Amino acid sequence: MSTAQLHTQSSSGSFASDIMHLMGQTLRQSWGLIVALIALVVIFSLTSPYFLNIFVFDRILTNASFTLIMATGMTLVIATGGIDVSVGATLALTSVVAATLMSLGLHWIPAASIGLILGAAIGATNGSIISYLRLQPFIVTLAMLSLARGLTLIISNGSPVRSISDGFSSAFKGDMVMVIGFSILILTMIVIHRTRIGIHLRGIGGSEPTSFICGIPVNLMRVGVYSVQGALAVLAGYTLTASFNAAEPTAGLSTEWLEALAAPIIGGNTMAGGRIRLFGTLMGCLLLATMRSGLNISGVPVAWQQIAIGLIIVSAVAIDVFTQRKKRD
Amino acid sequence: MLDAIISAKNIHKHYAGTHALSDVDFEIRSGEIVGLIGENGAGKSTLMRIICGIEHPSTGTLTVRGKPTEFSGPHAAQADGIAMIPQEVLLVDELTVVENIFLGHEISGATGLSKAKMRSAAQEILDELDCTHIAPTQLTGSLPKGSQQMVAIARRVMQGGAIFVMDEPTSSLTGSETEALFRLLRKLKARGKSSVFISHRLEEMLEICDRIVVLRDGKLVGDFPNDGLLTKDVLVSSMVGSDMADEFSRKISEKGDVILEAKNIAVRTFQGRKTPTISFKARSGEVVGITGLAGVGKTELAHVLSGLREPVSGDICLHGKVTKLTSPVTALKNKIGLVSDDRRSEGLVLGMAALANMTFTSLRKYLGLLGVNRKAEHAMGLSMTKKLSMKPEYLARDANLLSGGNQQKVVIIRQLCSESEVLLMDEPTKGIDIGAKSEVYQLVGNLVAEGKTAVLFSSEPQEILGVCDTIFVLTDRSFFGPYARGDLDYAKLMAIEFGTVDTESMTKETINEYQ
Amino acid sequence: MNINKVMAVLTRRNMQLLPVIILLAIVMTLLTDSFMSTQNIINLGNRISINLIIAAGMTLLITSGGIDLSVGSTAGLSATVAAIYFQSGFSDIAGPYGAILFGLGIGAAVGFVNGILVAFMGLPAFIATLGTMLAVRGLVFIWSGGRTIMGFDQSYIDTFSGFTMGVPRAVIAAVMTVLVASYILNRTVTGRLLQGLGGNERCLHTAGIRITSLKLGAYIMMGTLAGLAGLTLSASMSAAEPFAGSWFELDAIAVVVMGGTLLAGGRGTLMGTTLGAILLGLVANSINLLGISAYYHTFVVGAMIMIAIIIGSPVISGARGRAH
Amino acid sequence: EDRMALYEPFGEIPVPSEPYRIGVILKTFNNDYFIDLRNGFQDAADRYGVEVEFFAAPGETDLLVQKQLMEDMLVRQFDLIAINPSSTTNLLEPAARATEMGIPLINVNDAYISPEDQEENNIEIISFISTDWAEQMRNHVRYCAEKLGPKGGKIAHIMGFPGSTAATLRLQGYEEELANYPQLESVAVIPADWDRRKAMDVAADMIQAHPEIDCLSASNDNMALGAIEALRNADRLDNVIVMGCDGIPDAVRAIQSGELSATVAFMQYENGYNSIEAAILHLEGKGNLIPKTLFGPQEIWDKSNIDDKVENYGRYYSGMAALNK
Ligand SMILES: Nc1ncnc2c1ncn2[C@@H]1O[C@H](COP(=O)(O)OP(=O)(O)OP(=O)(O)O)[C@@H](O)[C@H]1O
Ligand SMILES: Nc1ncnc2c1ncn2[C@@H]1O[C@H](COP(=O)(O)OP(=O)(O)OP(=O)(O)O)[C@@H](O)[C@H]1O
Ligand SMILES: [Mg+2]
Ligand SMILES: [Mg+2]
Repeated sequence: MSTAQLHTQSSSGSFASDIMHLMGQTLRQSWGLIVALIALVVIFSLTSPYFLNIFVFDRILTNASFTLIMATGMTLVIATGGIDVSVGATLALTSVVAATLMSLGLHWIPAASIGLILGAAIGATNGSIISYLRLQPFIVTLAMLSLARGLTLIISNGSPVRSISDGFSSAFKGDMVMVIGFSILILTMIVIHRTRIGIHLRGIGGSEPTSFICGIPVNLMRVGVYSVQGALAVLAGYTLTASFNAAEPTAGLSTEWLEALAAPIIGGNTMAGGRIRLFGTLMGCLLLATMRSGLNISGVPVAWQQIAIGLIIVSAVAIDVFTQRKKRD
Repeated sequence: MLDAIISAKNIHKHYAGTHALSDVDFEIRSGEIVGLIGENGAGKSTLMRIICGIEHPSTGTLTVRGKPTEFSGPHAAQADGIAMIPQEVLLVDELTVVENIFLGHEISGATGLSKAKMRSAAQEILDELDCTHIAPTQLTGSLPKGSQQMVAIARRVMQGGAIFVMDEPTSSLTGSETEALFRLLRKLKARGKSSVFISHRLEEMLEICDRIVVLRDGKLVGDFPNDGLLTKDVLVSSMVGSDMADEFSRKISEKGDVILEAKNIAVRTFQGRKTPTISFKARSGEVVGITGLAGVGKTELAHVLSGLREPVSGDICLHGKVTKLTSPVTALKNKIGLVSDDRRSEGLVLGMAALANMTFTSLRKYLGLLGVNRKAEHAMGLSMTKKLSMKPEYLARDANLLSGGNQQKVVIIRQLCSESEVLLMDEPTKGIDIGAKSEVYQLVGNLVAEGKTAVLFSSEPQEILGVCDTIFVLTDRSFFGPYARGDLDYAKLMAIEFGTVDTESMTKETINEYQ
Repeated sequence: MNINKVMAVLTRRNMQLLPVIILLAIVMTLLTDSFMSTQNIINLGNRISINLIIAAGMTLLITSGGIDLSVGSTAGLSATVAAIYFQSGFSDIAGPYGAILFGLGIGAAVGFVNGILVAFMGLPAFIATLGTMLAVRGLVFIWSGGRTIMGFDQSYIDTFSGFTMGVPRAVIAAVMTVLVASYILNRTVTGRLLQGLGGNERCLHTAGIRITSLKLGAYIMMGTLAGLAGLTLSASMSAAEPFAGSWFELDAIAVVVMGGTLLAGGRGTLMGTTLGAILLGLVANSINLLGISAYYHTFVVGAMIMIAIIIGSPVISGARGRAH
Repeated sequence: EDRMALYEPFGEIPVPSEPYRIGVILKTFNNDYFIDLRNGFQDAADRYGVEVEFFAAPGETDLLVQKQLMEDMLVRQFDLIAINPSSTTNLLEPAARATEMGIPLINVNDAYISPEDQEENNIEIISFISTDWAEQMRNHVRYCAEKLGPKGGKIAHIMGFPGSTAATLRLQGYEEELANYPQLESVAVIPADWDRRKAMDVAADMIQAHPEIDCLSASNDNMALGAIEALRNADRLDNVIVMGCDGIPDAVRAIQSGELSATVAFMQYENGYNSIEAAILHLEGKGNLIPKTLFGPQEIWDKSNIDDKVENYGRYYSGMAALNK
């Protein structure tokens, strides 16, 4: 590419052309996943007469949106080269706290806000310990998982906390999951592409010393990202609480956070950091949700489902790895 | 006399086990270019890191524009207009060139980031540095090291300030890139800005610097105004503490059989261009030099010969037999070893001790009854460090805590002590001080005298002309050679590299000689 | 002085947990009568050993830049396979050794699959082994039919859960594993290369090291050890539960990282891992002995891990080092 | 083949007018208790000629996965769905949706969707066919009190996964009943997450901390069997009473060999079987015959009656038939 060409391109570089450029890039990066998703839909439509159904697609979108809420945050966390395994526990703790406050007669808005602040505080604690004490994210958030899980049991005494107010329910129930999930995704996309935050996060994940030398407040950014992740876990928890009509102390134990972690990676974000592919994360969530529903509807027994999900996760990533590799060669 | 913008007094710096700096006084005045030289590990980078707020001195004071100052971190120094381009290029590989250039200093408009504005500004500064081949939207990690260095320089300039500290920027730059950099330094100087410039190439220092400061073993041993009378010899003896004989001297030995032969090999350069076909023979007892401008494909050729990538066409013959080198594993099996030009990402395991880095390919030699015999391993390390004038305590230190030059020595030592017959060395003396350089050449000479072969890939004409028995020149259009030692001089070599000689006749001459 | 020497040892990276362990042990000895009893020590040893067998392998694997999330499922699978072996009456032919062979073999097979995915296909280890974790768990369900299988021969049970010279066999197995792993890591060419692999894969590749087989070997080793852990577990319970071994991976990784091994690879310490496993076992034992109320268990375990890693953090222990 | 009456709450069941399709969502398939439940469904379905399909989440704590599972099943047009919820709340939403779609629901075992919840969420549940969980641990305490006599003794409880319905309700029953027996002192309650190995470690610690312990109440058989291993290692098998719950084959075998003192069997097979019968009654328009709540019997099985029980029930409980020989 010659300099002249570059200049014409950049002088016409407006917001709109940025978006076009972004979409082109996204398609190039994720076509493997798109193909995989279409293939899944086709296969399930053939294996079950019940699959092609508005209700099913609605469910898939809702389920994907649920995972998306936390997976969006996780995308940012792993972009910095970190990981947060405490999200499931944060989700349960904050839901139980908010529900307990509601059961004590507090209006749902302050109750939910307190839970949200608590979640962000848990995230901030994670981020601070990781940053300022230079500890590994995995082990810090693992310890946090135990702490939060323990607190949840202590507060709830092991039983679901009921008395969820109607206001709370309608704010987080049903289609609101989709609204919340996609708003968070789009908001994050805008922030990542239109502000310096995205570049700084990728900078930290790509090379922390470089970012430090360039004057990026590395530690502060990290605290911020983990706080956002904490707050998002809370929102995910609220949607779960609203749909259960109770705060379950055992919510978020395994599949919920594992999928929130798997989705970004399926979507081409790397654990090593330095990359943010939010569209990929969305594709990861959709793939997982489609797979689960499709297998359920096709009547595949749970043991075979486990095997199938394992295989599909591996193949989705394999396709991604191979398409990326081919491009590089 | 000009005012000192920053002056450091009685600076000491201790690390666990080392005294990196002791009692150093150093100042930078406005509008001057200060040169800083010294052997590897003398403390140059450490001193600069302290001046730029990246590290704190153990004791000593910094005064900035007359005010005693203690920098809390690099951003504090940056706020005072002082920042550096570190020795090991610090860029984020996963970010694009623009993003790297503006990292931490992004421009925002009403609707968020002004990407177009940044792109054109980046393009401008790259143009100013003569880097038209770098596209601002390219991923930085995909750029060659030299271009990365230029991006780092562009970033530094873009961020502005009063003092530009550059730690060995030219060790990965080519002639023309260096010239572009010097033009920039002069321009900055004309604007009243100051620079600190570190390099092991003393000619460069004499060309660009107003004043040259010498460090030895953490102490300041000389401060010479560059008044036109200053010579390289004065600098060398101040640096090393004694005079030095010819730096390129090595044992010259009898040539034996052809060990390695490249037959009509073409490789693809990282820019996607195909090189002309390359054919050469390397005999035992011979040091073959392959030179050419940056980006012509020397590194890729070295990669092909060491099995790291496949050639577009052509064959490799070992001992007269066509051999397919499918991976570095087969290369190692065929006793071919490579000293990579990228020590940080390909040459070293940074988190591992220097000794372990030296021995991991030859560890089998030290196997005893109870596994690896650490004593024997250590003894080998000691003997090699002695030969390359490294301190013995470096052996136990993690590679990333060594000074840049010493890291490079570790990479070379690994190849020297593995049993390779063919030693491919891609820019092996990058960042090594002048004394160690001559030691490396001598060691290579000794190895070759034992019947081995060395192929030196280098864009440094002096090195190629001084060290090699046989020289080939790779250009965009053709592969020239062989030239015996003495056939070429600097002027002729340049003429070939830049294509200003009658290449028709040269090519014919080459082919005739070759057959 | 001697004191300084001791302090130097205690603040070393792989020893950072020792003070915490000693402190906890002293407190427990003072607070309870039963802590220092032989039986409790044996219990502790048994409890720690299964985790330690996996964690020792995980130390090597993480040092080499890998990770294996499927170890828990694999342990369950090997237990199930051994149980099926006895149920189908093969023990008449080959005795308990056949079961051991099958158990370890199936572990190695899972490790092989992981190794292929990671080393040859280049998938990220985290996601590849997450996939096998799910798939293997599914296999366990199918093969066990979801039920606990009993009927192990006594000879099999004795092989793993008897005593040799007063020491429980499980402990012996764990100690042997740690010693062998430590030997491999510190004294063999392979160990050196594993460290290099975790530090800079590209450097080893350039230098002509066969990194694919190195990685493959590491995963097979991990799978085999997971198999061994599964066998030990099933023998100690005289039963194979389909859900046995779930979350073993998290415990093992926690222990490895608590011990000071870098999750990013390049540097590992089996001493640290061993101390980590001891600490985790000790904490669980302590809260049980102290009779801390059921709902506080999880919280206390989390708090103890958090305190241990914070005390061992480079910032805090480094500050201590500087003061000297 | 005729059914041997273990427990026939409904009397004569009409022949189904069509081969109904019934969906069953269980918590999980990962232990014998759920397999017995499943077999009950399957046998009844085979006998009456209806179709059943089974679904389950991978683990007991996969609340969300089970909810999604049920939502997906709703599109498959079952005539009736039997649910065995992981928690009291996780299936409320899809259950409401099922009612809206006109799919009748039966709640089998484990968590219970209470009448208040049904009303609040517009859920119609034909019947809750289950057992009284709290009562099971009451049985433990009573059995223990009886065996120890008036001088009483020390008892400890190994709890299931904290937060799961069964674990919580059983702990509740244990604590409530203890209040009636001042001579019994509860020295420890420690969770072992339904896991045999964890229970072994927990029990080992319990007998270390309280060597004078007389009685161990485990929230299920799996954990009781783990506790037995710990007692065996400590040579305390003979003088500690260990009680489990569920009546799985391993437990029966352990009772026969004298290692396990007792288990509370609560006829999970019957619960499955009765659910199919209730389903047929409902679908044939005889819903009025079905009570809103149907708690099956529970029995204490110990050395004194175990052989009879095996002979009577062996063929219904998976794995128990083998015990007869
Ligand atoms: N973080 C550290 N810990 C311990 N020692 C260090 C550390 N950083 C530097 N050193 C040591 O301090 C000394 C000075 O190193 P420095 O990098 O300043 O040398 P240099 O003059 O820049 O050498 P070169 O020309 O090779 O770049 C060396 O002995 C080096 O090993
Ligand atoms: N596809 C690529 N992606 C990234 N870097 C590459 C790629 N191909 C080559 N390089 C690097 O680019 C640099 C220049 O390569 P090339 O062989 O074209 O130049 P050279 O003749 O070796 O010049 P130099 O003197 O700069 O080393 C080398 O360091 C090489 O490793
Ligand atoms: Mg330096
Ligand atoms: Mg090169």
